[in-house]
Amino acid sequence: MIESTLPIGVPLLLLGGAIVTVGAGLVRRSAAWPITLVVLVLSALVSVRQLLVVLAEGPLTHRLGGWPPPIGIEFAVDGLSAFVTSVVVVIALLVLLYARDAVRRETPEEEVPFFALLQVLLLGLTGMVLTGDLFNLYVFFEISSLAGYALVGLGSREAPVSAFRYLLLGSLGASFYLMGVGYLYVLTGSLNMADVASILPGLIGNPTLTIAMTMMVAGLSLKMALFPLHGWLPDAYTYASSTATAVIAPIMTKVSAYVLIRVLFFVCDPALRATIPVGSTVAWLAATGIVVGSVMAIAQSDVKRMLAYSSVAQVAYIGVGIGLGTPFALIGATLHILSHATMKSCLFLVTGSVQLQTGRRSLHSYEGLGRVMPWTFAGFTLAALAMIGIPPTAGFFSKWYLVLGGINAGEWPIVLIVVASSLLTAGYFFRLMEKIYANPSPSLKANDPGMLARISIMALGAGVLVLGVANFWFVGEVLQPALPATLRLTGM
Amino acid sequence: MEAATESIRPFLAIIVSMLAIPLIVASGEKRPNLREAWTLIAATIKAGLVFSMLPAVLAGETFTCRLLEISPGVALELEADPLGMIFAIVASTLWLLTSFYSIGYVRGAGEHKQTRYFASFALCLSATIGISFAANLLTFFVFFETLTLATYPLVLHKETEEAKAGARKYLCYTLPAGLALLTAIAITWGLAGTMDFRAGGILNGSMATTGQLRILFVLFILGVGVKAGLMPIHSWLPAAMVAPTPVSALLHAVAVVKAGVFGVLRVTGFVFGPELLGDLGTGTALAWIAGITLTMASLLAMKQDNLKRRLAYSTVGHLSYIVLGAALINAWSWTGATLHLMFHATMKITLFFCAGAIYVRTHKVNISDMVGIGRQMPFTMTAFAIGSLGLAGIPGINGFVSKWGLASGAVAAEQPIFLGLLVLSGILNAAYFFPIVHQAFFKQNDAFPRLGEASPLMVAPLCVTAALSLLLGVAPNIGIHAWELANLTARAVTGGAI
Amino acid sequence: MIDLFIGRWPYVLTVVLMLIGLYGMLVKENFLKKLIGMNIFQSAIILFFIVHAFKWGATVPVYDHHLGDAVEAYINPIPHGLMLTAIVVSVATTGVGLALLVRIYRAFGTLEEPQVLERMQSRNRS
Amino acid sequence: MKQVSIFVLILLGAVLLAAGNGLPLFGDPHAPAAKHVSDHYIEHAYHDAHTPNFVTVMIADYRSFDTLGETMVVFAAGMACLLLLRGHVRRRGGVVLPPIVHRDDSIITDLVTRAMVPVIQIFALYVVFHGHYSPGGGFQGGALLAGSVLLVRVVLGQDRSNPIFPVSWGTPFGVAGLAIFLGVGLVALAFGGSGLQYDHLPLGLEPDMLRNWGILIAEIGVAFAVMGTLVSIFDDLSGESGEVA
Repeated sequence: MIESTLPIGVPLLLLGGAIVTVGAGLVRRSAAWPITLVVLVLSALVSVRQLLVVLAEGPLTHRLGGWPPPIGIEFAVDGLSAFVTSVVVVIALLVLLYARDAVRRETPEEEVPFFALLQVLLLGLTGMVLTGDLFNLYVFFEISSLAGYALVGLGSREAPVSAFRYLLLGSLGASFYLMGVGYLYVLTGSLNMADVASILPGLIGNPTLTIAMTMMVAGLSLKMALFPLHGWLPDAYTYASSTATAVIAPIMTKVSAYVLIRVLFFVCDPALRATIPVGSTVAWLAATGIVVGSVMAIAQSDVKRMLAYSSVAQVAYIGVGIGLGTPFALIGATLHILSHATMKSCLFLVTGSVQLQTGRRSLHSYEGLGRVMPWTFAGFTLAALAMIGIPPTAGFFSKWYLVLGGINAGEWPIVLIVVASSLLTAGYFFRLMEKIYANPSPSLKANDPGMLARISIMALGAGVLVLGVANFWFVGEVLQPALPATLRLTGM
Repeated sequence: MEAATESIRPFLAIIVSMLAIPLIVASGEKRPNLREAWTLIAATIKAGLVFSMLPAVLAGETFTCRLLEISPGVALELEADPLGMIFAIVASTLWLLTSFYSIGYVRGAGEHKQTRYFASFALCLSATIGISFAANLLTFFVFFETLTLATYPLVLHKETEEAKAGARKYLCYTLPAGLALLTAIAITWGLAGTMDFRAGGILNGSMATTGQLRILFVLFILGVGVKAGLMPIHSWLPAAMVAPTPVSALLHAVAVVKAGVFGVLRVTGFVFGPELLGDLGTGTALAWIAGITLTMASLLAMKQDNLKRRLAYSTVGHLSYIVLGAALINAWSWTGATLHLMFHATMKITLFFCAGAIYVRTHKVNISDMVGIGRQMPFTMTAFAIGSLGLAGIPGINGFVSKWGLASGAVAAEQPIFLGLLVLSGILNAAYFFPIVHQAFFKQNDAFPRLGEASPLMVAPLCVTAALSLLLGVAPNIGIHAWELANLTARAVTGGAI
Repeated sequence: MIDLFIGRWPYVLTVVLMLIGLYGMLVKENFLKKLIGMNIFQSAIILFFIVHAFKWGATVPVYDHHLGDAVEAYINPIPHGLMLTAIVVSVATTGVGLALLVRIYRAFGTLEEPQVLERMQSRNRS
Repeated sequence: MKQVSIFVLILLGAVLLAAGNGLPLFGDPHAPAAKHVSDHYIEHAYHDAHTPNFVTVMIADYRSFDTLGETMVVFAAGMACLLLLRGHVRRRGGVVLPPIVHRDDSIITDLVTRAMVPVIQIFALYVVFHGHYSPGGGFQGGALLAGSVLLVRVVLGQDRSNPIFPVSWGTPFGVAGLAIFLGVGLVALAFGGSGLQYDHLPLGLEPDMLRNWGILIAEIGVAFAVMGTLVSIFDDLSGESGEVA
């Protein structure tokens, strides 16, 4: 019975956690953080346990209301969804450690709704990952989006404007997705992913199907900030409060990427995919996005905005992997979900700490910080090296698999872009690094943030390295079994 | 003869200096003696580990160590083969000497941020040993890039505008090179289905068209050639001379640049192999690039007045000797190349040590200011003379032995033009080194400050390296059996014997 | 094509409504109007679903003892249920959008996009 | 920019119209959407849950997790408004606006409101409880209840509406409603069923009647949550809650 409730364990914990947080917050405001911490620790335990069980025993399902699919809603967990859930929850937990002091200083009066919405956000994201129902996914999509808009809107004076734009575009994306689901429903009469997947092959050749898939991909790409639909992201990340950015930036776009994988590779079967030119379009747009995002990042003078544009580029790597769709490319994409989540959260936590300590955010003002905040910037350096793709960090290996995937697919220009983009990334990170370490700034008064924040930054920094070295354990044990058999490497 | 033993020793040799890093950092600026003790202990253990594998390697055994898998079918795998041993011995021995020298230097010159300096240094050495023991291309690449990065803070060390420019230039050359190498590795894996180094090569002509293989070769040479200082992609090396002298000595005379030429050796001998290189014609092309580089570099070296820059150009030239040997790829040239990898290191590090000793004592960097210095620093300048004579190829010093091998290789390859270039370059070497020695000893300069020698911590290592150069010149097979090791790898790669 | 307008005319109408909504979102410069455009767009999608619930000759999906379990007798209940949820989502999104607009208005004193952007920039400069 | 937008719109319109060609005809009783799952709902809903309204059975039982999510969306919106607006004026001291709600003390609106509010509220309760038999349910009923409160807020003002439904009640109502809904699901889970599997509720009834009751409890929870949250969103938006923490 415990096993069968695992798939809904994390969402229910977070749902209950949000309710309890608000309820307790009515009585005592400072209870919000500890409750959230407990909920997230439990969620992390459940998600990791779920991952282990899934790896050992195969997919788990939970039929809500006891109704078999396609009558009711089914939560179906396979390796991939268990993996992404764990990534989401664990990264969020680490950011939460940082969040206690940051939220108290940045938004002292909104502690309760902030932490409640944080859990709502995670509820939405984990729900999206775990559900096996296309429409249920839309509901969770919107739950996470609403929480996201609010968290983004709570920042500097400009934040509401960027949040409002995000809201318009996000709703547009969700609506496109819903429209796609609508077409699929009209064509198949079902909303359950597995059921739809079994009906779709009979519909090959129907022009509406192509457009339905295009709508879904477009909607998800918007949410994922895949070029050219990335317009909302830089402002949103730049103006949001540091904790909000550190939660949203690493995981929100990744979950959309996960859904894209789910739709393209689990709902569509290979024969169907062959008739729809979505894959190569996504790959090429994403490759363009890598270049555009990196070049824009170089042009920025605000560190947070630079990281935001770098997110556009990094998400595009995942897009390239999804678009290429070869076994190696998919490994690259899924591994990059994890590695980018780790390194980007680390980077944003550092910029947040710097902003809290010194109020600085421009590239120029980072001079000499390496000396006064040694631990923080040790983590930053590791994460930055991973972003560039220096071995043996995690960032290197995800790009490595993408390169192998590109070579397998024979897409040489994309291989070239993936490889050469590392140089652009190196361009903006080494410029910053030089300022951080080589320019002494004697008047600087700052030091490493408190113990909790330091732990989370260091853990993420170390994680980047450990993930890189142990990447193959991950690929072999987690990512490979999680993909459909036709998309696995041969001989594994 | 190809007996492979599972052993953790190659791994330990790499990890020992990495383990020293946290200890170095923890000791910090407050306890410099403890910090330096860690460096020395790590260096001693590392050298001990490397040497402990030597007898078995000489007997034809190799030590392999398969760590965890890092990509499907590709593990982080180490193998101590003769070629790897040559490089590892050079790096670990000279690290030990450089550690003593560094202590004298950074304290004498009053350098800042010494902790960062020693920590980066230890990381560099880990990477270097990793490069030498790497058993496949991906492992090689991992350590190759680590070395690139670990060197960056050392070049940047002084944090002046010049140092920043030099460091930037360094990255601008090495990072794209790394990417070219990465692409080449990925393609190789696609073609050959393996990344393991195998003496005689893993690629063959049936795997792809000639044109494709040529492009692949160019990518590889771009990847490793930057560090090997091949023209026209060498200019980071003189710029990187802004680093403290021990860094120049060890990294830009031994570790980094030798990693580059070591990469060339691995690519020509262990990825492409003699036959394929001959079929593609790329071996000859590379030989020409090397030939041009070694001549041009010698000419450029003459123009430099800054001693370290002159040594840098000399390094560029001598690296190309090795590349030439690797490109001609016959038993003689390979022996000469691997020997030169080792012997050039002892000679060049002597010269850099001398330059550093002079700087710390007199704060002079330009050759024109060093008139009459031999009277003040007799040991230093004698060592300098030995080193420069060796580089010019005077018999009795080890440089002669390796050049002999290379020259015989040019003859064996029936390419006498390269023999001519080697002779010419030897004359040019003499032309740019002898004036320094001459003005140091035989010109009167009463104005020269009477300061005497630098600290023993600095003078002793440079005497040791000079003595080593002499010793190896007389008896190249003594001690580490350099000649034998070089022969072993030459036999394995080319199939021929001397 | 004829088939589209004769046999599927309600669908064509939802497309038109959708385009009207999108027009508002893309072209109008007032944030509130953009939000209204978004609402129209979402309504269009809701109608798109509802259109496909319809069956000729069927009645509301409430059990009637005279009709029993006859499938043809009731229209499809699923789109109605789904859209109930979608409506709520739309309402909630509008609510959050309005909350953001209140904050924008408080910070910048206007809801016209060009003016807001101008004021954002002039404040950044000063 | 405008031209580009219109071009994009025309393009999208053309694509969407083209997509229409693959869709089933309007009102086709044999379209895929009308078969498959839909059939099952029509044939079984009444017998499964003893509830004639198929839509109610569907949203509150077959696909009740959607509805729990939907309630969560409303709750999230409430939290979002609270996060964005409450306390904002006080702390940042931005442009203080005149109250959004303008009141003129007209006797007609006053009286009509007083007359209408009880009717609306009774109708709202009817909608909640009669959702099993006719269109209606928790969300609609909750919205009506919220509407009645808002009518009082708008017409009679904060002072006189506070005794009916204080500003500070919005969030607790939302929390309570969600807790009721989630509670039903968890109780079912605890008694050996799946989440939200009402036939495992420990009430000692036949499965179909249990589902009937389960649906009702869920609807009541939704009504609470929606009412509380909508009122609190209004309060946040109108700035009335600014002084209350």
